[in-house]
Amino acid sequence: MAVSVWITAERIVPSRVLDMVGDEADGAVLLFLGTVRNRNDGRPVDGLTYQAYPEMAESVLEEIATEASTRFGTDRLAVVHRHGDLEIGDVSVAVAISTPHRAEAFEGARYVMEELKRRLPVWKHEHYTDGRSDWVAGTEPPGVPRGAAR
Amino acid sequence: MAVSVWITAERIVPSRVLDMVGDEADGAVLLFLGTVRNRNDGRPVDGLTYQAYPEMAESVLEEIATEASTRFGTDRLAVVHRHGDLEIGDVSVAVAISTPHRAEAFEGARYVMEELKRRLPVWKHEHYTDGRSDWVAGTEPPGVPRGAAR
Amino acid sequence: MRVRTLLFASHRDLARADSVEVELDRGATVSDLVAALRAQGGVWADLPVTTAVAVNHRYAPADLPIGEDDEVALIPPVAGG
Amino acid sequence: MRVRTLLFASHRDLARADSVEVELDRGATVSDLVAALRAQGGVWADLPVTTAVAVNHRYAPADLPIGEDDEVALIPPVAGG
Repeated sequence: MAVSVWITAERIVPSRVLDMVGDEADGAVLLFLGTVRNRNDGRPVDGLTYQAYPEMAESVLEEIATEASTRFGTDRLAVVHRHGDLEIGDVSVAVAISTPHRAEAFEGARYVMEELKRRLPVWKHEHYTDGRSDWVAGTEPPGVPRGAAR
Repeated sequence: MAVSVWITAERIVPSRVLDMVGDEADGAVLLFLGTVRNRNDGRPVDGLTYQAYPEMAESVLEEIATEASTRFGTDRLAVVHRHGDLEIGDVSVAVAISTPHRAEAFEGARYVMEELKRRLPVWKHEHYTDGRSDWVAGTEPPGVPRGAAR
Repeated sequence: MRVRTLLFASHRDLARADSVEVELDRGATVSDLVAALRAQGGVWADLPVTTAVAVNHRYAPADLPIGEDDEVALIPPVAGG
Repeated sequence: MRVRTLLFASHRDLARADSVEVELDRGATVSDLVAALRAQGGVWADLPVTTAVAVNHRYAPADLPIGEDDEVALIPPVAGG
């Protein structure tokens, strides 16, 4: 088996992501889903658009998944992130992992989610019920602080 | 919605447990599965039997789920534990939870698993490939240390 | 009073039965139950005094009095999950 | 050399375009790219000097030299998950 990652404009089907992991040596399987909430920071939301830099996003996902694979000792790991227009309740990200023992499944999935929030070149445009929309304030990606520009 | 817990002799279907949680206000959904491994402590295993004290197990599961619900602020929580004869790869336990933010989903599912390992009146009889079988050494359940018996 | 005590897992194997009858004085506690079982000797002689006991589907403190209509069970170390 | 720099999210809205051309000296680095964009003024005058830049799909250190065939992109604060 090998780590699988992808970026997609199609609806994510949780059971298909779950089916990508699991092994006879694994006693723990974990599926995490990020879903679109009907409000954010107190503002009612009726949908959102994820813009992605798909080629880089796949390469960053691959990097994160490889790190998690090494760190938590499993190659049964699948990660997918959606882009395009999403409705309330739609799955924006799915992480599936299986490991011999439960600690690594919890920590591995959590690691993938935290790193993806920090590094994945994807941007969220929220549509509010009052007709407005806005880019969600994001996280400064890792990089070398550049000091004053020359 | 309300917390759902049950003990069953039937095969656990992960997607059905997953479908019991989720809400428009929730941005995080987590499904954890415990599965039967083909070895334990270095011994090859070809199946196992869970014996349960079903009435007490349901009451303990209910107690654990209620604690998790209060502590992590969600009533979107489902927990099921299997008993009877299980094959390699079968799901022995499933926990599904959904919460507004991801930290509570991870911590809530983890809490349920840790407490269930400590308190659930269920016992595991492993069948080894050499034809032997044995009760798996368990965890002393919580209780008041009794000192010398009178 | 006679208290029927449910048995599970290794206890059930030891006793070759899924319950055991224990004779207790009225007002006896969980501690007294374990002591009485140990006093029966045989397979119960080595029962740890700290063995967990459930009364009416809850882990019971040592000093909980047992009533005639209570459902009592001996709980060996658990292994769910 | 002229470096086509891909834009996303708020940067794309600012520029009303999905890329911007930046004139750089041969051997120029990621830092030089950000400085050159700021020097263009207009919507770019306030571009933070710490803005992340990706070169060939990886976050690039400030001192990485940019080649003519590299795929360069400006990465505003990310919001995946």
